[in-house]
Amino acid sequence: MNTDLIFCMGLALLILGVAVFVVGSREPFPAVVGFVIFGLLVSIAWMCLSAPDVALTEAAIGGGVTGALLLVATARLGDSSKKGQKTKTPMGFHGLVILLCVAVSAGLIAVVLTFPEPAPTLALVALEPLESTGVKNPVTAVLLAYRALDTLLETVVVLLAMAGVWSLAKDSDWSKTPLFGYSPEPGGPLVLLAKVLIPVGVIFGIYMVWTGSDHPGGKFQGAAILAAMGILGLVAGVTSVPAVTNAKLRWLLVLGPAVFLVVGLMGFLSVGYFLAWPPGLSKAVIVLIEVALTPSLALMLGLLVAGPPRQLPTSNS
Amino acid sequence: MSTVLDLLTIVFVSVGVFFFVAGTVGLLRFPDTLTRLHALTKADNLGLGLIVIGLLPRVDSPQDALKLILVWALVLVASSNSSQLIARKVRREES
Amino acid sequence: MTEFLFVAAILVLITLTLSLARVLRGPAKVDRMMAAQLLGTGGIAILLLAAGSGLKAAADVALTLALLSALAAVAFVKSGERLATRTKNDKQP
Amino acid sequence: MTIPTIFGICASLLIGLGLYGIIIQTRVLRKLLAFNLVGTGVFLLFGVIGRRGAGGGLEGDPVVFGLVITGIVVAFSATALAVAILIRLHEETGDDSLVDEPPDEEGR
Repeated sequence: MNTDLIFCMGLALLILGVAVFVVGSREPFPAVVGFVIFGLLVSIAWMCLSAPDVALTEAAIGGGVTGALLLVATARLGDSSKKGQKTKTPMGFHGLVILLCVAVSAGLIAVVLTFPEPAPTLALVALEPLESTGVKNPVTAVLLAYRALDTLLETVVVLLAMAGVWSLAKDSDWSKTPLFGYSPEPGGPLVLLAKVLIPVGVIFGIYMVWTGSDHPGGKFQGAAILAAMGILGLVAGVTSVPAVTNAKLRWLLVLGPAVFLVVGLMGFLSVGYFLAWPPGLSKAVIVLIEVALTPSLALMLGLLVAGPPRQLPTSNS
Repeated sequence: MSTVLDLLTIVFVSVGVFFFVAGTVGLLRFPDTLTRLHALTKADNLGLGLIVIGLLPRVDSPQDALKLILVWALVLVASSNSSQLIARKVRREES
Repeated sequence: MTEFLFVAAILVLITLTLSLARVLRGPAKVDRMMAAQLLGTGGIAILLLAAGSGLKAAADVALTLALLSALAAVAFVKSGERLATRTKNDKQP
Repeated sequence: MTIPTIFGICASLLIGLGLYGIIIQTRVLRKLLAFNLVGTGVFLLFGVIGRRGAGGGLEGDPVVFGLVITGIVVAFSATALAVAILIRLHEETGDDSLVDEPPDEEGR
């Protein structure tokens, strides 16, 4: 048996083991730590499946940013719930649930084992017009050339989710800024960490966007890294977020989707379809959209983690 | 020449992996949190560093070599600082 | 040579499985978080080994993980502080 | 057994496991974690299909991988919104579970 096959089997078993722990652990905190590890392992699994673009997304969003979000959430929710601790699911119901889940898994495994040979694929169809776009990374080409509508709506979904988070603020806190949980504490290793990591992270995030049109990477991965650096700066107290009522912040948030939409509408004029790129200019248009989307997406993702605007918790009064 | 480089890779990567094993054993066997933290930082920094050195002869461009070294440097900064943060937290909780 | 790097990756994977025991057992939150840190570094090592065996993009994934590995630890350490100040406030009438 | 088959089985089991967590857990945060496990399982299953669709010199089907990237970002947004709602619920009611009957009067 090949070593890579053994490695993948071990990885798959480890992923399943961590997942059992995430579901089965008694306290919420260990479950969240398990979930962070789960994200890390899954991003390695994506590398095994030869999907580096997805692996980058999972590493940045699944492991890093989601981990920070959930760790802060568990701290705020506390360890034990007052209710629900003693409630027990009836045995019969429990058995039924297990039966259902086993049936779902078994059915899916049966599907996996009976996949058609040879596998159906859109790779050749997707490759065919790839040359005309001038973009060498096929995944980026799919996201912004053939499935641009998906990507446009996706950025709108992220924006709406962020607006939803903001709408949860108390009326009295509306003019405040989103905080990532607590008051920053100046000095110490945290500031050093922020000062070293943030510049490198920002450069790498921009590199990720820039390289994304020809190599694995892209705006989502880059924006997630930039967002993570923003959160790090927020926690260390070296960066701050303006109040949510700030006009500049709001303009920056809608800039990306707005540019995307306007460029998409221009397709009516040049080619005759919505989101159709003018021939010969495809790569320029795709790069323009990527560049315009990156700061907006980075802000949205970071603000999603930072939560609704809140009053600074007073620690000593 | 290439066999010498291959040997270099094998030696350094093996020692690096050994440090990971040692760090994990420390994490599992040491009696309290601070000594475990000690074991952990050794594994992080040395193990990864040796693996990076072992892989350097195998890269085919200076950029790739730089990337490997950058990864190590970032892990060094991140792990030493977060270890200190964690140690402070342990101290604060004990007092 | 690729075979050797895969064997090394398998060995690192085994150490990761072992350090998972610390995440399971705890006892303190700090212990679980530390074990998660070790798992993060191990994951980076595996990705670098993969990059060494020819999967070049793995180095970018490793770099991403290295940048973000500190974020979880920082969020953990700071969020505990936030909780402490809040419970202090809760006690006041 | 091939690499896609291994991860296909892994993904199938993740979906079942996550489903179990969604139904059995009483605390919302745990349900969210379980929901994300199901989501990851679905993405992995999709990725397996994409990997099998390798062709034309590509290592996988780029259409499928593109969809998965979109999915991961949207799943994160939904999770973040859910966490924000949950924290607000906890601030208002002091509770974060979906159990109806309070066993004591501590809640008010």
